[in-house]
Amino acid sequence: MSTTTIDRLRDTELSYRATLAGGALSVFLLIALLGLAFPSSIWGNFLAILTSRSTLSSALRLSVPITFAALGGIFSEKAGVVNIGLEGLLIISAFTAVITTAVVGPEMTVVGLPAIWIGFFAGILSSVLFSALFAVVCIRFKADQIIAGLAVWLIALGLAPFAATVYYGGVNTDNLGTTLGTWTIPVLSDIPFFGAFFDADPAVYMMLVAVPASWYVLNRTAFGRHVRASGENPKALDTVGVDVSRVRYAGVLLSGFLAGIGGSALSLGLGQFVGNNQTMVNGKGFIAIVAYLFGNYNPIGAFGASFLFAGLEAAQIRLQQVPGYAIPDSLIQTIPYVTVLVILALVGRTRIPEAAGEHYDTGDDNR
Amino acid sequence: MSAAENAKAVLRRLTAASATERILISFAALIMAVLVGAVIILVSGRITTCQTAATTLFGTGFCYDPVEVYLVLFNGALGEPFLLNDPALFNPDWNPLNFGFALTLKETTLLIFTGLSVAVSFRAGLFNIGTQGQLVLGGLATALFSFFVAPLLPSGLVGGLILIPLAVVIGALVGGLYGAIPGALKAYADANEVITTIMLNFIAAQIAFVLVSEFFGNPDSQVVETTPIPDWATLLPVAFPQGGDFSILALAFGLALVVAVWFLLEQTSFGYDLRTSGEQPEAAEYGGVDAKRTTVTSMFLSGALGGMGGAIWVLMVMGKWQAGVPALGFDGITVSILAGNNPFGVVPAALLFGTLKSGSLAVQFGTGVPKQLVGVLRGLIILFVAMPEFFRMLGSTIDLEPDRETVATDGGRLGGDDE
Amino acid sequence: TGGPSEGSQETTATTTESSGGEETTAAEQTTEESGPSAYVGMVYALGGLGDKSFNDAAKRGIEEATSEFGVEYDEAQPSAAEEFPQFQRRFAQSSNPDYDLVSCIGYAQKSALAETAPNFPEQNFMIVDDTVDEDNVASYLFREEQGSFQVGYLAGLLTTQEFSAGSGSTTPDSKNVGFVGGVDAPLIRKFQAGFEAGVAHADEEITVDAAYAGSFSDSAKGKEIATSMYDNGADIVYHAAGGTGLGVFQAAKEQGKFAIGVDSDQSQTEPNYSDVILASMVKRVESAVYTSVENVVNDEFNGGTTTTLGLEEDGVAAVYGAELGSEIPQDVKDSLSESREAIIAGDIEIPTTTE
Amino acid sequence: MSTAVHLDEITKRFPGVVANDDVDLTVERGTVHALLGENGAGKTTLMNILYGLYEPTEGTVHVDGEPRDFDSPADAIDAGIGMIHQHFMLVDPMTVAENIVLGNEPRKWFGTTVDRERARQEVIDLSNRYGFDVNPDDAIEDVSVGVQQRVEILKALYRGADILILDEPTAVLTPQEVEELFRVFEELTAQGKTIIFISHKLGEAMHAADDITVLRNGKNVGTVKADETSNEELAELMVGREVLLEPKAEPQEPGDEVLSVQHLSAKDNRGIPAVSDVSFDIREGEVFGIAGVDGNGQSQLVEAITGLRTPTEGSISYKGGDITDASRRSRIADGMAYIPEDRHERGLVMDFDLVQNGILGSQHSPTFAADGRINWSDARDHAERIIDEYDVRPPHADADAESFSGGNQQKFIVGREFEREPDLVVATHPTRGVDIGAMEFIHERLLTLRAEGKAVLLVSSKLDEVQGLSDRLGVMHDGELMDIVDPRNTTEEEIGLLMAGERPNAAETDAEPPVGDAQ
Ligand SMILES: Nc1ncnc2c1ncn2[C@@H]1O[C@H](COP(=O)(O)OP(=O)(O)OP(=O)(O)O)[C@@H](O)[C@H]1O
Ligand SMILES: Nc1ncnc2c1ncn2[C@@H]1O[C@H](COP(=O)(O)OP(=O)(O)OP(=O)(O)O)[C@@H](O)[C@H]1O
Ligand SMILES: [Mg+2]
Ligand SMILES: [Mg+2]
Repeated sequence: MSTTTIDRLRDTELSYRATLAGGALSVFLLIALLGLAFPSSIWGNFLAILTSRSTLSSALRLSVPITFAALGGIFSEKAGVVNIGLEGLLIISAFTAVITTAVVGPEMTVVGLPAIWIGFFAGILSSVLFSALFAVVCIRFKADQIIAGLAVWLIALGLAPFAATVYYGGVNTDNLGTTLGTWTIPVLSDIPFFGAFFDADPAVYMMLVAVPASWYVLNRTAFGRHVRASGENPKALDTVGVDVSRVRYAGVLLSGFLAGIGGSALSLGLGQFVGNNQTMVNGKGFIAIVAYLFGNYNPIGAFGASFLFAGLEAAQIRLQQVPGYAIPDSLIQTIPYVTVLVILALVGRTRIPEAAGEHYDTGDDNR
Repeated sequence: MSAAENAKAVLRRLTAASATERILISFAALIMAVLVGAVIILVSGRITTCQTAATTLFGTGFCYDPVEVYLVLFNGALGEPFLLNDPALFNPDWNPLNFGFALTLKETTLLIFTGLSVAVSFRAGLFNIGTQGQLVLGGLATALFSFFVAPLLPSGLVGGLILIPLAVVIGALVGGLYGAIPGALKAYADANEVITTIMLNFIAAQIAFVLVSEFFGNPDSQVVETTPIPDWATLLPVAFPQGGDFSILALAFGLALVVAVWFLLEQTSFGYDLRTSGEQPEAAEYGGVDAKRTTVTSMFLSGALGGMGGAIWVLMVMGKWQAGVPALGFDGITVSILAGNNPFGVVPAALLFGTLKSGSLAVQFGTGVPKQLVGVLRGLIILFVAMPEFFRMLGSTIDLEPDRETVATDGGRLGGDDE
Repeated sequence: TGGPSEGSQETTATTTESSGGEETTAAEQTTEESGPSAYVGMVYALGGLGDKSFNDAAKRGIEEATSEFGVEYDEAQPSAAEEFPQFQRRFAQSSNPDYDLVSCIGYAQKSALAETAPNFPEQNFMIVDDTVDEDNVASYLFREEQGSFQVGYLAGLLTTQEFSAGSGSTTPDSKNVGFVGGVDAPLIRKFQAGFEAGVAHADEEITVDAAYAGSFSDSAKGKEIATSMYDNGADIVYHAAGGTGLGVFQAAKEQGKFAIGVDSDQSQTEPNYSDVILASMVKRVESAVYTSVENVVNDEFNGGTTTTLGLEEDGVAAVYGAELGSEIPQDVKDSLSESREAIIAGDIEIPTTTE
Repeated sequence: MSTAVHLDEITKRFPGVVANDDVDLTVERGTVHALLGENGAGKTTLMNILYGLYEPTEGTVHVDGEPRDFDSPADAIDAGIGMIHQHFMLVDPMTVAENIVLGNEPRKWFGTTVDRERARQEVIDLSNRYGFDVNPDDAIEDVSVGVQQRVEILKALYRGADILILDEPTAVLTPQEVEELFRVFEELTAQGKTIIFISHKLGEAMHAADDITVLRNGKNVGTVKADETSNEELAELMVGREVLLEPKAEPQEPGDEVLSVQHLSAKDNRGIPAVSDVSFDIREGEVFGIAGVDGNGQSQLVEAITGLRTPTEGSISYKGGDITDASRRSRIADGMAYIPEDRHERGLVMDFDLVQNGILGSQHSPTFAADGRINWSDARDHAERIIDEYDVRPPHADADAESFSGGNQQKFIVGREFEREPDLVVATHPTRGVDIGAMEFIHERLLTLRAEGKAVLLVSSKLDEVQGLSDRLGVMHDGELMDIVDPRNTTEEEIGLLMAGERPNAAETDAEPPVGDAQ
């Protein structure tokens, strides 16, 4: 094959990203244009919402659980294990974080660590334990990954409200009366609009660190290469002497770790776990899957997609408050989903790691 | 090959036969889930507080007694045929046509529809998570259609005979069309159906909500719901108590559909096409199957079954459409998985989950154990069903493995892959 | 430290609160020699206990009745609308114990009860927030718009003046306040309409930012919505959103602004936020529950009637926050007393729907 | 000369199969050693044991005179062994350099980060040392099979391999690439490396190897010196009887035109032009062969003819009617049989049993499905007939396709397609991976069809096969039909040149751009 072939391939890859970025940008420009032209129309309101610092900080906050779950999903799936149970990991960590804080006592500190942070780490730990269970089931016992993932979700979905009911008598936990709070960086937080980046939940900062860090780990470290190889062609990895199971376990545990941060941040940002219906996680884990597929398994892309969903949600909340605005709220709430559908219909499939979802066997049953 | 060898080969193939194995594994999964569930019950019985211990093990008192919980669950689902704390054991007042049992059968009936819906798409290799959305919109279509057409028809039995089948067809059609959307997106835009169906579930819920709250709501109600359909146009309980919301007609219809779906999948050319594209799309195309069309058709079919589930929910249970549709579509996924995507398997699987669900209320009442326990059990069952390897390993330690004969090196293997 | 607490007989049979946990069927497990005066079945609204407003208020009602009349009760927390008829029916058909009253909390149970009640003509029911026209159902309605008017008036008076108390303060130059609704239903619109009228009564120029979370239990959404309102310059946000409202308090605390509670006196049910809760629009669900139980115990069950409770009957009221109430200027309180009289006298017309 | 590898009485049992039975093998340092044998003879298994992928049931592996016990390939690599598998073990989306250093990445910054610059440089140095031509920055999925193979060899060398094992390395190469590979062998042995390669091709083994070991039914049936043996001796050792080595199609008068392809162009799955302006026709009683290195558009051409791909330009007519836009299903119904190149992906549904696989393509035909309902008992009879006539082993119609060996799967497909009573048979690589016995059988059947007056389109990368069976032979390169030659009067070298894109008459091809790195 000639070099032009390669160029063309790069082109398709580029065009995917270009379509996404270009699409988003042109929609924004269109709104800006209409908004500037008719400042008193709905477009003017829309532009004001999109350019407000309040919307930005809201979008950052809302994207935290989605982004962390998506990052987790990337590590797991890149390593060859499709983790559809992210939703369950978010639920279990959100619940454990709150209940641990409550048991320790929200005002207590243990060896200098405020209870809420103990809860935060306990949430992560619970998610890691759940993902370890998932990993053993999938890797050791060769379970169908999709089904096992669904099971993880269902178990968490039952267990968290169950435990809350046992402990509190209702599916919701009591309010802790305290949250992770905000960290404000002096001076920087005074910048208009972008100051939102410097006056945010601790979890937002973690997210802003985790995204590039994940990218780095995947693309620049040996471990990242092994993860990618394990998801593309595990045999290739095995034959050069790297233990595929170890890499896969690591990938899945990492997904538990990251999703755990997202779950803990979600519930502790509120100081409460809500266990009604789909719980307070309410589909964020599934949206995370969409986000990383959308971002083509690139942590930065996944963050972009999560931020897009969160941004649409933040805008939606504000759009509702524009007086005299007739479109029903429920319809506005469909905007993020419809957007995803339209973009999917236009750009089609993302490339799934070749061996994702398959078991890997060294081929010898004597060992 | 000698006769003895032949017989051995047949035996070996039988033991490896996937159907038998599936059933065994499903049972084993159920037992494991029940055992793990018992542990969870015991542990939570230490966390909660109570006056008297429900059971005492190893000198420790527990607030909840797992054995009692399971007995109450089962007993409740059947409408209490047994008197658990009475030496008489049997409840003389028990009537098989009771409320608790009706509840079980109601859930079972609904799950048969959604289980079939999911099974059809899974067999076609399509991971349709969207039965829920198809059910929501199919149900809404049925409710609106019945409401608007009912005044045009004579009320009573005749009207019901005309209206109910039509309403079910409308539900199926709308569900089918809504299911065809992700099918078409998959076939013609190569969009991953897992994502699109998840998105479409959200969208369906919101659209239905808006339609009802803004345009077709019941003006007399605070709740987002349609105006009730006249009783003669709904599926009324025949023998079972009023309010149990179970109609034997709907169950019969569901069972007929099971046979129909089985026939379609296993006995017809279309079913062959569908299964082939599910197993191996490339091979299907090679065999002259129009993969794109089959994708759309299968999704339509799956959606239609989901839509019928919605129609039955409206006609049998609610008598109207109401926001906050229960997660029957998601439960259908678990039913289909437990059934191994086999139409006949859907019936016992639906019955099991129906029993769990209806028994859960009895558990909450009778023992104080939160009914969410059943959600945990459901997840555990699916988890164990997902790992047949676990049971094979258990089995091989107690030596259930068939002893294999040694064949010549080019003799191939028997009995399918052992994955 | 859970588990059974055998031998500790000092805990009375009906005490359902103990160290950190609740035993939902305590009543059933211990039958005292004398026997209770009545059995009551409670079917709560979606959202469940722990919302610190609506359902918890109903629970307070039955607990009061318990200690007053020695009744016993069992409770059910449905997690979906389809469970309403199932729980109602379970209570109604139970013979062990035989329930003397089934309390259905919340308007969402109306249609289920309309089906259940005629099937059990011997069973007494009561419903809160809607009416069911059956002889064995006592219905209780509230004039939420009146109480909401009062807190709206309070918000309108305070937002334009310099006021700071507890952890919050107003910004007198911005002329807007907020309203967060749970689900967009006519009942909640009634709260909004009353609130808006009250605000306008204080100052026509103040705008009310209003938004709905789509759920009574999505406190994360509640927090986001309230935060956006505070960011937009609102300094007082009133919620009629059950558990979702917890997020509103959270936002108020983080932003150093005020919130107004609903259903219960939330400065007491949510002591963590008593430094930002100016007042609450209490809706005495507890008295509806209590009264109906009292009627049953006294053999005066008022089936087939509808009781409407407004400001006059003290069924709704604006109560000042336990911590902040004392700091609210006297002239504001006087204005509220005046408006209360005027409403009772019928001098102020309050709309029940938003236009 | 010292002994590099000595396998001592190796036995390997799988559940139900003895893959290696008491095999002894000795390989001298600095030599090239060929392993021959039919499908399933145990060649791959034996080498997997040497490479530490499998543990022998019995027996010992000696490397450089020392007994070794490998727990994993990592141990074998440490002992200086490298293996290039039949199916390449490369990660497609990664670059050449990334693949070569995989698992042994050079690191910087306290081991946290892959030193990509150093990795690149090491790869360049290594390939220069052995005269390989690879670009470290190309993605594997973008380079030709020949390059991929070189990457595999470099991968082994990068890990310090002294002993290289290659499993069927020539199966997918052009004659020129094969020559190139053997030149590399010489280069490597000159530097003291030892090479073991597996092959099905007798000529190659005699040409490139110093010693040849033949396995049959898991046993070593003899080791011979390459320059002291003959094709016939080797063939007999392999099969245990005499075999017809070269298929020969006796000339025969063709009848009416069955298929006509005119100016056909098509794109591949990525939308890149793969077939450009191809024209030819096939008549009754004629075998039209297409030779060419894999990936030069044969697959897309065949898919366009069989209805699996829409051509971008040109037309196809079949039995006098235009079928350019006809569906796959209608072509099947119209008597077009097709042996696909990929039996695992297309030819069989692996999780279906043979009864179900037997009607693949006929599921709508009135023979098996009247009124849309499938008659399963007819289908069973049909499958059993194929099993019987085409000697599919073991003869279990109820067993899943997956459980049969590659050769038996192929026989079943061939049987199914031939039993359609076709007017045109499109056969792509019909004997790929199939052992000599089965190969002979399939060739015979093809010639029988030809004698019956059917038209046959035969695509194969095996030159001797297409040359021996075809009446006319088209050679494809880079999507173009270079020429149509008379296979009986053209030498292998001439065809090889055409396959490499060189027309004998240079004046005509000047306009052709240089072929890039496809070779
Ligand atoms: N992992 C395995 N488990 C069970 N049996 C196996 C396994 N691998 C190979 N076999 C069996 O061992 C025998 C030898 O297989 P092997 O792959 O070594 O043959 P081969 O000589 O390489 O054949 P080919 O020419 O087709 O590559 C075959 O009968 C095969 O069925
Ligand atoms: N796990 C296994 N158990 C038993 N036999 C196996 C196993 N894996 C592979 N085989 C057998 O090994 C042989 C070679 O398998 P492979 O997957 O290499 O097929 P192939 O390369 O398509 O076949 P062929 O080498 O005949 O072209 C086949 O006979 C197959 O049945
Ligand atoms: Mg081999
Ligand atoms: Mg092979």
